[in-house]
Amino acid sequence: MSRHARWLIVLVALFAAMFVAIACGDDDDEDKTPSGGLSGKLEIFSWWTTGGEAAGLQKLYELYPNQCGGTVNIVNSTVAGGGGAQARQVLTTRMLGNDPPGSFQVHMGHELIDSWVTTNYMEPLDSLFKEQGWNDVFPKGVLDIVSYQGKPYAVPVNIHRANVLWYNKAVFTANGLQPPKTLDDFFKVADALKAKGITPLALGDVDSFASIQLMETVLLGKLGATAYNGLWTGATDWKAANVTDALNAFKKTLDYVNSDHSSLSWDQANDLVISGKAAMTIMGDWLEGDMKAKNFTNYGWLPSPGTEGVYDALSDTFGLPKNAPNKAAVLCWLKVVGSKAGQEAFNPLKGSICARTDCNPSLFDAYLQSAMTDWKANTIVPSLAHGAAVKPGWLTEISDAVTAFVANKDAATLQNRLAAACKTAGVCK
Amino acid sequence: MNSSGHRLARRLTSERAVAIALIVPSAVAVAVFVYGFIAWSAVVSVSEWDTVRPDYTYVGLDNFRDLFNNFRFQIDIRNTVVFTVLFVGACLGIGFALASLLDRHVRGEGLFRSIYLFPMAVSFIVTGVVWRWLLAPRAGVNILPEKVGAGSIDYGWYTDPTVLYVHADTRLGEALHSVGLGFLANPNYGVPLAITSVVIAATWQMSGFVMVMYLAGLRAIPDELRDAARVDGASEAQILRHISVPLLRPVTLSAMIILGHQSLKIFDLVISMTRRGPGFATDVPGLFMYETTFQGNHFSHGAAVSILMLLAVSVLVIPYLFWSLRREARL
Amino acid sequence: MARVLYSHVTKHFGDTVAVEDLTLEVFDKEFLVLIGPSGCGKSTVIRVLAGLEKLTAGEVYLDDVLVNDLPARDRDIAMVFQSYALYPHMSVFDNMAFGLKMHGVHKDEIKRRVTAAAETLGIHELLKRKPAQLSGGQRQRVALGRAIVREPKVFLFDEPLSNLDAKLRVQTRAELSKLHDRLGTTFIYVTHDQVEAMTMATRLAVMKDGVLHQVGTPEEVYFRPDNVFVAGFIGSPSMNLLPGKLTGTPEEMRIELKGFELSLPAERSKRVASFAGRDVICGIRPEDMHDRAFVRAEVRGQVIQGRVEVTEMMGNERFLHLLVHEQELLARVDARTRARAGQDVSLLVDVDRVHIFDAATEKVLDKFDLPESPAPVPGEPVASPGAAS
Amino acid sequence: MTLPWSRVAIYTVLVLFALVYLMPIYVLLVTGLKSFQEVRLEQMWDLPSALRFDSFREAYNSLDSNLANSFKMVVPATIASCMLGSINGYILTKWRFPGSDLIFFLLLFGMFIPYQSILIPLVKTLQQLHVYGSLWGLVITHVIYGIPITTLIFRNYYANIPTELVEAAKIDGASIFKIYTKIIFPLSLPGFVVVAIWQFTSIWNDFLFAVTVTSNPGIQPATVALNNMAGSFIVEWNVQMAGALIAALPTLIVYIVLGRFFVRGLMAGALRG
Repeated sequence: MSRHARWLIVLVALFAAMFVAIACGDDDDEDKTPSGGLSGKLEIFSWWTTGGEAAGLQKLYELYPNQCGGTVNIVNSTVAGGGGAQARQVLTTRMLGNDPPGSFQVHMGHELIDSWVTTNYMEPLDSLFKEQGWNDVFPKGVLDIVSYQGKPYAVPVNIHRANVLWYNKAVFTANGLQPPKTLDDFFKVADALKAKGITPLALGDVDSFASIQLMETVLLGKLGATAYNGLWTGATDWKAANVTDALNAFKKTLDYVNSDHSSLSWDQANDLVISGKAAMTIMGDWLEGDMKAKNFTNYGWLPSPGTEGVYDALSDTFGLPKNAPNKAAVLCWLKVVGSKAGQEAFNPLKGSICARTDCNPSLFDAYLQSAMTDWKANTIVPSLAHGAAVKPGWLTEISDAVTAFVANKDAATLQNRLAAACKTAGVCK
Repeated sequence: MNSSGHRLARRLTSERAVAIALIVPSAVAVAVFVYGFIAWSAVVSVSEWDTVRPDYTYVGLDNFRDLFNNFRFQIDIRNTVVFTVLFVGACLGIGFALASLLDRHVRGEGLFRSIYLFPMAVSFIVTGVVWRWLLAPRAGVNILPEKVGAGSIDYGWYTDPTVLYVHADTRLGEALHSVGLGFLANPNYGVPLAITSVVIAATWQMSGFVMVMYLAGLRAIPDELRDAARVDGASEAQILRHISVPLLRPVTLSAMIILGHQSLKIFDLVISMTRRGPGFATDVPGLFMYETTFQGNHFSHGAAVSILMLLAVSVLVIPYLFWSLRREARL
Repeated sequence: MARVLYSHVTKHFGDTVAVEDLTLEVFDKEFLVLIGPSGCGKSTVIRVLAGLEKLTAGEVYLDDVLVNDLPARDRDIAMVFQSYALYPHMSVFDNMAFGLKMHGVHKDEIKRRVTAAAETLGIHELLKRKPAQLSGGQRQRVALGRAIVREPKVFLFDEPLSNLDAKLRVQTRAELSKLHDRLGTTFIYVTHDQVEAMTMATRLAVMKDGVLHQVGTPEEVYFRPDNVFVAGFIGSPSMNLLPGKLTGTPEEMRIELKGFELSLPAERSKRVASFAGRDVICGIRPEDMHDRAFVRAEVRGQVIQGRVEVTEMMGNERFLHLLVHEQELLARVDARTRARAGQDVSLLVDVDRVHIFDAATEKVLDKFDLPESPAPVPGEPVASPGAAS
Repeated sequence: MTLPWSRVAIYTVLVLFALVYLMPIYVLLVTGLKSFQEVRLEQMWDLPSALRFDSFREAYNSLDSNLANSFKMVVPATIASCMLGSINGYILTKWRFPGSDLIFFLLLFGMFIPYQSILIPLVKTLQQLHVYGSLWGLVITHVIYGIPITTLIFRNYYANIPTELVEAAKIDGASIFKIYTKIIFPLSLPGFVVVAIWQFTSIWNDFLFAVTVTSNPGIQPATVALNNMAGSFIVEWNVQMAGALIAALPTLIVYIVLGRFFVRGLMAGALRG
C-alpha cells in the first residue's frame, strides 16, 4: 500500500513539475529596462519580407541605435504572403493570445481603428505626437485617419497609391498605341491589343486583394471621388444605376485579363508585363519596386483609367499595443518611424512617398516625385482593398462577393451582395 | 489461506484505485481539452463575439442562420460534398486496384508498396506546395507531354472557374423541374472543376493508405476460401466479385469513415495548394472557419462553422465507433 | 466413371520438393486414401488434380483427358477442405449453391439439389444460417454438402476430419464410407491419421517427402510393408525395428540381434538364404510378441528375455515397455498378463511374422504370406519355447 | 494459371502508378539540384545540367531555425505521448474497471474531432496557462490531442499480451507498478516504436495547431514556415520545392528506415480494418 502511495506521489510530482516547467519555461525574455539606456528585445512585426520593403525596414533598424542609443536587440518578425492577409491572421491569434509584438505594421484607417483601437488593444499616442511635433508635419487627412476620438493611435510611415496603371512602353510603341487615360480609351486599346494576341491587362489575384483593388479603381474611375467615398459612408446608394454601370465596367475589364489570373500572384502577373506578353497592369505603386528588382526599366505609369486627379491612398503605420513588451524601446521605435530621417531612409527603398510632408524630393525617383506632387494636389480617397475604407468584417464580405464574381461574372448578384454587405455593416439601411 | 487471501483481495482493490488514478490525468486532459472546449466553442457559436475582444452575449441561433444564408458557406457545403465523393471514391478505387494487383504474388511487392505509401509520411503542406506547381497552368503536367513531343496541354486545373451543373433551360433541367427537383439545376448543386485538382493531390497522398488496408484485408482472407471458389468453378473475376469484395466490406467501411471524416476536416492541403480557388471553387469549411475567425474576426461565425463541422464528423464517426468497438468485443 | 492417372508428376515450390516423380493410378469408384506425415506432399497431389497448383513436370489425366492446363472450374471436381473453407458471408444455402451458380445451373435445379443434399446430411434446418452460427460438426457437413450438390466426377478430401472431436470423427468416418458406397464416385482422401486411412480406404497410398512408398489395400500395407518407412509409419503403436545381421545356412537362417538372435522357420530360411551375411533391420509388431501364458497354439515362437519398465493398461490389452539387452521394445500382450514394472519376463516372438528389411536400402527382403485368420484361442498355453525352432 | 501477358499487364499498371506517385519527388529533386539560371517553369522536367545545391542552400537558410523548432517540439511531445499512451493502454487492458470501456470510447472520439472546433478555446486556455505562443504550448497541445491515438495503439498492442502473464505476476505478488515495469514495459518496445513514429510523423506534419498556437514566426515549426514561404510573392518556386523536400525529409527518412512500424501505426489508426 505505502509502496503505491510513493509511486503515486512521484507521478503526481512529475506531472506537476512538467506543468510548472512549461508555464515558466519561456519567461526568459522578460524585458527589464535597466537604468542608463534601452536594452532587451524589441520585436517588430510586419509582412515586409523581401525586396525594397525589407531593405527599407532594415534601414529603419539601422537608424534605431543612432536615435535611441542603448543595446536593444531588434527581432525582425515577418509573415509573408497574401498582401498581409497571412500576417493579419497571425497577428489576430497573437493579440487574442495576449502575446503582442513590440509594434506591428497595420494599414491606416478601419483596419487599424476597428480591429485594434475600438477593441481597446492599443495605447493612444497623443503625448508622443505632441512631443515630436507630428501634428504639424503629417497632413490633416492622414492624422484624422489614424485617430479615434481625437487621439492618434499609430504613426504612419509611408503613403502608397493604389490607382496606378503600369504599362510596357515597348508594347505600346510597337503597336502604335497610346496608354489609356479613361475607361473608354482603355477598352479601345484593350480590344486592339487583344486582336494582336497580347493580353491587355495582367492580373494576379491568387490573393483576393488584387481583384478587389481592381474593382476599386474601376469604381473610382466610373463614379469619381465623391460618389466613391459615399459608398463607405452610406451617402452613395449601392443599388444606384451608376454603381450598376461601374460594376459592369469592372466585369468588362475582366474580359481583358489573362486566363490564369487566379493562380498568379500580382508580381507573377507583372512578369507578363515585363516579358511583353501583357501590355498593362493596374497595381499599387509598390509594383515599381518589383520592376526594379527584375531590372526592367522600360515601363510607364498613369493614374488608372478615369482616376486622374484622385489619389487612392493607403498607408502603413506602427502603433503601441497594450502590454507590449519593452514599452520604452517601442516608443523610441515609433519616434524613428515618424522621424524625417526615418521616412527619408525608408520610403525611397520601399517605393512609397513619405507620410510627412517635409521629405526631400531629390531623394526619390521620377515616379515617386510625381506621386509627391499628386499627393499635394489631388483629392485623397481611402483604399478599399487595403483596409482604409471599411472595417475588416465588411471588407471580408466584399472580398467574398468579388471572389465569387470574378469566377461567375454575375454583376447583378455582385451588386446585390455588395449592397447587402453595406447593410450588414450597419452603414446602409 | 484466509489471511493471505484477504490481504491479496485488499491489495487488489487498492490497486484498482491506483489504476483509476493513473488514467485520471489523461481523462481529465481529454475531458477539458476535447469536451470542455467543444462546449466552449458551442457557447461562442451562439454568442455575439464579433471582434478581437470576446463578447459572450447570447444571440441564439442567429450565427447559424447567417451561415446558411451566406453564399460562401453554401458553396463550401457543395465543395465538401463533391470533394468527399470524388476523394473517397478515387482512394477506394485506386487503393483496391493496387492492392488486388499486389496480392497476385508480384515480384518487388515491398518496393511497390513503399512507393505507393510514402506520400502518407509527408505533410499536407508539402503535398500542397508540390502539387500547386505540378498542376500550375503554365507548368507541371501541362508541359509534360512536350517532353515527348506531344505538345502542351492548355488546362487550367485549379484556376478553372467552371462549375458543371444542369442548366435550367436544357432538357435535363426541364425534366428535373417537372419532377419537382428544379432547384437542382443550379450551380450550388454543381461540380466545380477546380476541386478535382485538390482531389488529385489528396488522392496521391491517401490512396496508398487504402491500398495497405485492402492488402491486409485480402491477406486475411484464407487462401482456402479462394481455392474453394476455384474448385467451385469461379473465375478470378468472379472470385473477386463474390468472395473478396464482400469479405472486404468491413475494410471498405473503415476506409470510407477515415477518408470521409478527413475530407470533412480538410484544411492544410487547401491552404497550401489553392486556398479559396476561383469563385471559391476550392473553398472548404475548414478554410472558411480559419479565415472568418482569424482574419475577419467573426469569432462567433467561426465557432458556428466549427460546430457544424463537428456535427458532420460525429454523424459519421460515432456510429462507426460503436460498431467497431462492439465488433471488437465480439472477437 | 472417373479414372485418374498421375504420370511422373513432379511439383516444386521454389527449392522445396513437394512431389517427386509420382506415378499413380486411381481407379474408378475407389476410395483412395493418401497418407503420410505432414509435409509429405500428399495435399499437393490432390491440389494438382483440383487445378489449384500447376505441375512442374509430368501429366495428370482425368478419364484419359490430359488436364494439366485445364482451369479448376472446368475439371468437374469437388473438394472438401481441412478448414472447410465455408464462405463466411454466405448462408448455408448460398454456400452449397455457389458452385452450381458458377456453373450456370438453373435456379430451380439448384434449389432441388441443395435441398436434397441438405436432407441427406441432416442440415436442412440450417440452410438460412451463416457459417459462424454453426458448430464444427455442422460446418463439416455443410462443406460435405457443398461438394455433394456438385455431383462431380471426383471428390477430393483434404484432412476433412482433423478439426472434429474424437467422437464425431468416428461417426463421420462411417458416414463417409456409406456416402462413398451410395454415390459410387471416385474419392481421393488425404490424411495423416492412419485409423481414418485403414478404416475407409479401398486402397492406401503411403507418401513421404514427396515420394510414393507403397500403394495397396489396407491389409497389404499393414502386413506386407514394402520398406522400413511404411512398416514404421503404419500401425499404432508402431513396429519395433532392431538392427541385426542375417546369418546361418539355407536350412536354418538366424537374425543376430544385439544380445539375442531369432531363428527363422525352415521355409523362410530357404527364401532368405541368399541374403546371408547382410545387415538387416528386423521388424516386430508389438502384437507379435506374446505372453507365454496367453498364446494361441499355432504360433511358432521363440522366447526372448526382457525387463518390464512400464506397463500400460489399455483395457482389452496391455502394453509392456521392455528393455531387452538395452534396446527398448514395446509388446502388446493379453490384458491378463501378470508382468509388472521392474520384473523380468520372457515373451514369445512370432517368428513367422517377423519383417526383414535390408539395412542399406531399407527395402523389404522377405514378405511373409498374408495369414489366414483362424479364430483366436487365447488362454491355451503353448508347448516348450524351443518347439518351433 | 496466369498467362504471361496478364503478368505483363499487371506489372505495367503497377509501374505506371509507381511513376505517377514518384513524379512529385522527381520534380522536387531535379528542381532543388538546379542552378538558379536553369530554374524556369518550362524546364521543370529537365534534368539539371550540373549538380548545384543553390536552391537547397537557400531553402535551408530560410528554414533552418524552423526545422530546429520542429525538432525541439517534436521530441518532447513524442516522448510524453508515448509514456501517457503506454500507461493508459496498460490500465485499459490489464486493469479494467467499471466504466473503463466508456472512458476509452470517450477518449477515442477525441481522435476524430475537427480541431477547428476547439481552436478558439485552445488559444484562450493556453494564454491563461502562459504557454501561448511558445513551443511548450505546442508540445502540450500535441500531447493532449495525441492521447486518443496513442492510447488506442497501445491498447491494441497490450491486448495481444496474454492477460495470464499479468495474472501470474499478481499471484506472485507483484504490484501494479512492478507488473508494468517488469513485465509490460519490457515487452512494449515495438509498441513504443510504432507510437513514436506515428506521433513524430503527425506532429512534424501538423499545420493547424502550429499556425494557431505559435504565431510568432521566430518559433514556428517547419510546416508553417514552408507555407509562408510558398505564400510569399518573391520567393522562387524552386526554393519552395527545395524547402518542401527539406521539410519532408525527416519523416521520409523515418518512413524509409522504419516503414514497417509506420504501417502498423497506420493500421492501428484505422481501428480494426
